[in-house]
Amino acid sequence: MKRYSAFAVAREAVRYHQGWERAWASPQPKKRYDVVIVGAGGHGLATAFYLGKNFGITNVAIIEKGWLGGGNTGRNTTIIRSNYLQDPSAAIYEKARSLYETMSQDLNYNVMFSPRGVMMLAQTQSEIRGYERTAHANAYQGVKTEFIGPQRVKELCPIINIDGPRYPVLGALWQARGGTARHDAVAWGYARACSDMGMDIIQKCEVTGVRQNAGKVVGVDTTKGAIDCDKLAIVVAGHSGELAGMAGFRLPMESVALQALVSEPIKPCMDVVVMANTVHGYMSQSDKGEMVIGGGTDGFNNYTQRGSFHHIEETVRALVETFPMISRLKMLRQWGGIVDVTGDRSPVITKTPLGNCFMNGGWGTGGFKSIPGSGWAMAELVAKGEPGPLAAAFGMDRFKEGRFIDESVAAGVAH
Amino acid sequence: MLTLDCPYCGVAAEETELHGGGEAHLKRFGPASSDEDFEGYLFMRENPKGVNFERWRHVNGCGKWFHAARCTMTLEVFGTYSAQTTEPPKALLAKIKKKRPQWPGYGAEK
Amino acid sequence: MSTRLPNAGRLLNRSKAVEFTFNGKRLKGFEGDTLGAALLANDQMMVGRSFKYHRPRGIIASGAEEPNALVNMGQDGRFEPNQRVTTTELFDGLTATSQNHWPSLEFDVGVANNYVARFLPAGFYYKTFMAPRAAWKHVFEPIIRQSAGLGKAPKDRDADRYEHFYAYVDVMVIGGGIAGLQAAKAAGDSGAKVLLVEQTRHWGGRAPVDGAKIDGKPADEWITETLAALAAMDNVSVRTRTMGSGVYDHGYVLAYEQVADHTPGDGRPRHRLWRVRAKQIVTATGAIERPLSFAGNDIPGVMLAGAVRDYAINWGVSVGDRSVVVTNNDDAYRTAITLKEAGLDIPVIIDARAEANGDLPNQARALGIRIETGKAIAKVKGGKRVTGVAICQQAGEGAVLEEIACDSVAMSGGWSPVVHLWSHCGGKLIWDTEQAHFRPDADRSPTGADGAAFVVPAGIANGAMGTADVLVDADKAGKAAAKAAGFTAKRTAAPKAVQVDEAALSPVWIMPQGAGPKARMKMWLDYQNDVKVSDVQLAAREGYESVEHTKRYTTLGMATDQGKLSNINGLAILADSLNADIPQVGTTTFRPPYTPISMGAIAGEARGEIFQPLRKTPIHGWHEKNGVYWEPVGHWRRPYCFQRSGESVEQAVHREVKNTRENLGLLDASTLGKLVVTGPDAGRFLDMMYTNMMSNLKVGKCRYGLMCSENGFLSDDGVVARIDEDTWLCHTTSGGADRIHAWMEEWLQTEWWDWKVYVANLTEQFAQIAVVGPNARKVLEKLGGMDVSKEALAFMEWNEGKIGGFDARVYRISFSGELSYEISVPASQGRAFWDALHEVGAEFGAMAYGTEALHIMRAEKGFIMIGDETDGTIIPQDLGLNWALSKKKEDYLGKRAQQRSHMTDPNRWKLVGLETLDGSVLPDGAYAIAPGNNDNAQRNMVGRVTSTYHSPTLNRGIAMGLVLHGPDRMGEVIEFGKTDQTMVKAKIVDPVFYDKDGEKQNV
Amino acid sequence: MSEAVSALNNASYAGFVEVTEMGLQGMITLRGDLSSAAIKKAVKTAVGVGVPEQRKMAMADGKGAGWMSPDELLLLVPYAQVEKTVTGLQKTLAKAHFMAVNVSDARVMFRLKGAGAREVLAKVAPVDLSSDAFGEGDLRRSRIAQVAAAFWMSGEDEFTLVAFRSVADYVFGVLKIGAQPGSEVGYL
Repeated sequence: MKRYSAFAVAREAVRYHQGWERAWASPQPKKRYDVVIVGAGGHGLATAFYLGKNFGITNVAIIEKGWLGGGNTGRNTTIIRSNYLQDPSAAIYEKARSLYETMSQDLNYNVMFSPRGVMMLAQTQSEIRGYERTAHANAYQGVKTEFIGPQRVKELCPIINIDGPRYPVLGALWQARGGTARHDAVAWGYARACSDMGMDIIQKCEVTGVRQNAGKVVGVDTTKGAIDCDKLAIVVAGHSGELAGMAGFRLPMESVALQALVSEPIKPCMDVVVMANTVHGYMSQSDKGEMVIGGGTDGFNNYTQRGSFHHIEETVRALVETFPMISRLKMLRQWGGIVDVTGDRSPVITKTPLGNCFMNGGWGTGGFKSIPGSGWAMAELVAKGEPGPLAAAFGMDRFKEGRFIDESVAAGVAH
Repeated sequence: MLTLDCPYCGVAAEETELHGGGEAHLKRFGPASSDEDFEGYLFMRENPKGVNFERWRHVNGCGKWFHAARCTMTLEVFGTYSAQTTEPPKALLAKIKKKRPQWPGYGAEK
Repeated sequence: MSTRLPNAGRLLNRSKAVEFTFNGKRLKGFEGDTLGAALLANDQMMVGRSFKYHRPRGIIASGAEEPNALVNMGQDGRFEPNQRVTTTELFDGLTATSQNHWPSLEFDVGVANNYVARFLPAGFYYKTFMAPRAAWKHVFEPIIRQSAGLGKAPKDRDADRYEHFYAYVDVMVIGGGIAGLQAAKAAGDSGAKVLLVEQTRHWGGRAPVDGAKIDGKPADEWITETLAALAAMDNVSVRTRTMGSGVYDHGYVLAYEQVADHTPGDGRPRHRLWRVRAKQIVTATGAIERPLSFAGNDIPGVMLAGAVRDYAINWGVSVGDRSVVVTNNDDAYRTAITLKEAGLDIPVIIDARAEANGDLPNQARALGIRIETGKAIAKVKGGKRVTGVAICQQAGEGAVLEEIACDSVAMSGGWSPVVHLWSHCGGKLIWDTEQAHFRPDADRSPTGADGAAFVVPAGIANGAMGTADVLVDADKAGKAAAKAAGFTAKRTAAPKAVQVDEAALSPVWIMPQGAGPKARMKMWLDYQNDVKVSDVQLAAREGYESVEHTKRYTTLGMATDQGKLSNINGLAILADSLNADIPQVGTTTFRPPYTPISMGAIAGEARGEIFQPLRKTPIHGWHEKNGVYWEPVGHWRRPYCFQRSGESVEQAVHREVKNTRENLGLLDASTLGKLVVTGPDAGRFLDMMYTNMMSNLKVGKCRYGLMCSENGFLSDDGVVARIDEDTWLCHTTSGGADRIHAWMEEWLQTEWWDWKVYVANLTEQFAQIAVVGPNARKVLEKLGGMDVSKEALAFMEWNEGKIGGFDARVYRISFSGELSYEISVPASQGRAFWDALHEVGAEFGAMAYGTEALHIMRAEKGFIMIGDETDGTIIPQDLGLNWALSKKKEDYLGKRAQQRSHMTDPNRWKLVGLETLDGSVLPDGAYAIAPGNNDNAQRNMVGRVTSTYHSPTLNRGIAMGLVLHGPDRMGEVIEFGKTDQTMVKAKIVDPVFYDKDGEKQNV
Repeated sequence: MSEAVSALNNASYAGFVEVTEMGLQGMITLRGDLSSAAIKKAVKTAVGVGVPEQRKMAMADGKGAGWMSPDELLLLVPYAQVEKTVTGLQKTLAKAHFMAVNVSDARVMFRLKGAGAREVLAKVAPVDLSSDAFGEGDLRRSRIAQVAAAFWMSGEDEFTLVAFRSVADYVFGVLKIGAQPGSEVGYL
């Protein structure tokens, strides 16, 4: 595969860019693969990539019902951070964040990781205590964060109203190396690299059944025919329940709509990512100049990728109060994604009742930021059949044992 | 923006007057139950694509809990009914079956 | 050049001139102008710069679809970026400046991008800027950010206000053209309640511009009559300046009313956001004309043919003296005819079709206009404005046959129905090969709560292109909607119109057919984002085959116009590149809003003091006047402390603690939850709610109780008082009142509905004041009325009666370890009682204290605090509260959960007291660090601080924390890590630091 | 006893609709089986009207009963008579399972008066307030902007509204903004 570079672009420009080759192949499925991964979103593609890179397993098919990266990977607000409280979360999100640092070079595809810094505002005494606690934990989890005062908040983000009448900003948890990346590019970059390793990405191919024999998966039925496999990895976010249903087991998960919106593009006015959990809203400015805004999830099961407008209203209300200048900006577009949420709002990277079938899901609102770490951990689980340290705590058995990973305790909702 | 008919007030309450309460007709398991049953009760969810039986509270209204049968793919509401029951009314099940012949039926996934 | 025509302009009030400025230039227009029309009338051809290449951009359209002409408008508190000039009503004193250029519109250094455009194809940034790694963040990205973006960011707080409005109708009709008017009429005649909205200030849409005749009258007359008929119906309401911006589930429509955009500062709300619930929605949203893709189709002066016609007829503006018309359909001939009849020069009509013999072409011929069929534009000449066109064969590769001088080009690639609102909620589309556009598929409409269709498309928005068809279709739609809403439509005939017979268009996606790569790099699809034919072809070549991939890779249709002009053309190019049919490729998803709406309107009235409800106790006013430092608790605000002049917050807190311990402290505890639980089964019910027994509590006594979630975790605590045989009063935490009330109702309604219990939340019925300290009894005795002696009212007892003339219930409970009474009086008397306590208590050193003093005093006593010692992951066993877990009860909420293996794990961290060796205060939230790392290379942690304070009483740091095997390690010294990696040594001790035997509270 | 004061002490605002806090008002929450003879009798004796129908407010010379839910009524009596009325209820219902509690001080009551009253309410309540859908005597529990409230039409162009005492300022605030001159909608 030809490498991407400024030189390559210049070379192609001379012949009006007629010479570019496909970023990834679109093959017909083979009869059999060592590993079949269901779901060509960020997590599925990352799982495939690290199966190849870390374990040399390349006889892999990634099967996608729609188009690669067409689900939540392409619908989120692109925030990357690892300032989580609990050890297992901090470990996997920090692994992901550190992999984002070098992703453009590792994939030879510019995913525009921009460590512009993420701040979570503390607007109540209990938030201060929660974030100070997180800062202490992070200090010994290898996650660089600090608790900063209101003046520093104002310096880092001048458009914030730090002394609003209702919730003056009392400080913030600041992660300087958190930031954003170009979400589509993450999927496309992984896809290109996987295709380059000889893996088959099969789009427009829906799994219709999971074929089993003596408690093990032998393959999947798809709209493009039956495909055999030694191991099956299910990485389908909001649709986990459906796939688990086919495989014959239940999950501690529910699928709900998570909404986001963007404003019209304006000249740069905000260099950092700001999350305000007391009032439920978060905002950053994309390279195009749009203010990218996210809020909470709807309160009911929903597969429509449409959300309820009052959630948009609550989020915008909160942000107009926190950033008064956006009042005269306009909402350009709103949309929804379907996220799967578990009983403790933390993900599962887990074995299943079927010996050679593995599941990764339940990322809720934390999906995008975790993609490389999730793929790394999932690849290890699939390759070895047993979870490595990153995945160990995320097994599904924890719900039976009462061994939860609850992030809501400090950071409020985890976006 | 959902509207659900509150069976107690008789109004078409809108989402901002309601509070969703998750899957309906869960059987409570107490101290004598097995780990599996207790886990199932607290965490395992049907989360179906299609007909879903769920709990709602008319919180900005009469304050009463009620049940709804709703499609999670189209958001069609087949009906709402009393919270004081352990399973959906027969008439409602028949109505759904009529509208959705493919539907496996209440509890079929369980 | 573009100028104002004499005595033309049906929407103008020529008698009223209006002054405005553009880039500081003072210009004149008329009442009725849009800013766009007025700019053109002043020959302002170039109005902005494009997003990526900073190419000159002029007005191309006359309505909401305009991608180019966006300006900064207004000043200070009324400054707003990205205002679309084609939909901005002109008003006296309007100020606008152009966007996205430096230093000026005419000379923009950003245009450098244009000269290297060839090196900046779609997605080039995915392939470059990767080395060195740090360069992206520090070099490349800042440059890209600076050159991207459009308008300036507002700086000031918004000077305007906004509001919401709820409306409920049978039929909502969106769009006030002849289709909308007829649909509203037909629906209204049935008696249905109808709301008709139109986004502009004018009714009738394009019909009058196209010279339509309805029932034998000019369109304008018919429109006036129909409006009069609608006005006469009580069941019909109509509103202009109101855009149907989004259709949501269950018939919810968002309508955006621009109340005062054209009269800034007149005291009215600027925008009103309507939330309409409609049983049925008729979308009469018309159609949008498509550009043609030829080289240089983005040069200022190249405009949509329909827009050119609009400017001439509606606003009396000629966009050029010599206009070339280029088309693939008959409709564009209307423009040629209009201009010709206005005395302007039409050097040629370039028609890509092999022949043009319809009525309109023949009219044009009759007027002596030259028509070239089978021809195309090879390229447009000019830079900042059009100077001419080069003509070639449409079938060929672009060999120039002839060059023709002109100062404007009117193009038409056919019309696409506006299907946005149909699609927002899941309506599907079908491809109409004849018209080469997508239109609503009636068999796959959006469905509502009842599973039935709730959106009916009407007129051109439904693909009915001719005037007569439009009216018939709209009439049908209006009646269908009324019927579906439960009404019976009148048997009336649709109005009649003469339909001009138009020949079929021929789909032309690039001009000329065989244009080479170089030319295709100059054919614009998305004008604002600079996406060209070549970019879409590149995306397809590289495998970005899905329309979503192409859109995201090229940014086609992602500009502020959301692809209103570019989507279909882009789609066609993509389909062609993939050798697929357009319907196979499909469209991207249409998302609300139809055009952008202000954040202010979405937020509505909620800002400043009423941004969120603020709950106030009856004593709130006193706090405000006495130096309070607030702490938000839920929607309440509680006094954290009361600062006196020159005092720091910490000094104030310490003063309050000392005074309460030594004299008399008064706490406003009104926010504490007070739930009354009554009924024959109340005791049994509370035994399930609380971990300990409440049914055996004696009347007149109080008991401290714990509540857990069904998942086993501590959720709330408080003192319960037995009022009478059947009645208990349950105190909850301040944050917990509503939550626990709902929690109780949930179990009573959904699990134990046969139990006879009623619960009421009386939190706000009472003001509750804690009277605390050695002098507590003295002040109550001085107030008089109730015997509060040790004998009459022992610790953990309550009594009610009069105190100092107030109706009071007195609980002898203590959260501070001092002699303490919590007294509740009716809220209406709360402030008076508070004042009385201060007055009478003055001699005993009465002093108000806040939540922080409360926290310190409870910590000195080793009492846990929900939200400090607990965080949603803590079970009572962790806190050594096993004494509060009834052994007698076989069940309570949370009991089963607490039997799970991880809950009974001996290695769970347990509550202990902590004392730093050096007397310093442990950092809040600090973790106890043990040697070594875990498998993820994180330091091993064996505990954490849950509460930590400087105790003014003991004058040293005290803390509570959860520590591995803590209770078995009394006296042991462990290390807590600071964020700077240094350690603090602390000794594990009993959590009760003060008055272990409780002598002080029992006096 | 000392002077009792209501949340906003009769504060009032005159916009295109007049918004007034009604001062001290006796209010009793009565829960029980509304279909039972005992409750019917008790309500009649307490406030002189029958048990109201679903979503109705029944008033008679200064007293009344409002339908709050299938097992809850809001009884209105003069502030001074609350305790007496509650004791009365307890006597008449002694044998029944019921609850009667004084909530006068836990609530605040507002009155909206004027031709635009429907519109001011329609800005903050997701309820069809058109004359054909909501008339005199109709009652609805819903929300006012961000807080729960109950309101009923207490006369021509007049609504009475009850909310929690602690948010009296907030409710007054949103109603005032909605009633500001220049904010007339001209729809209802």
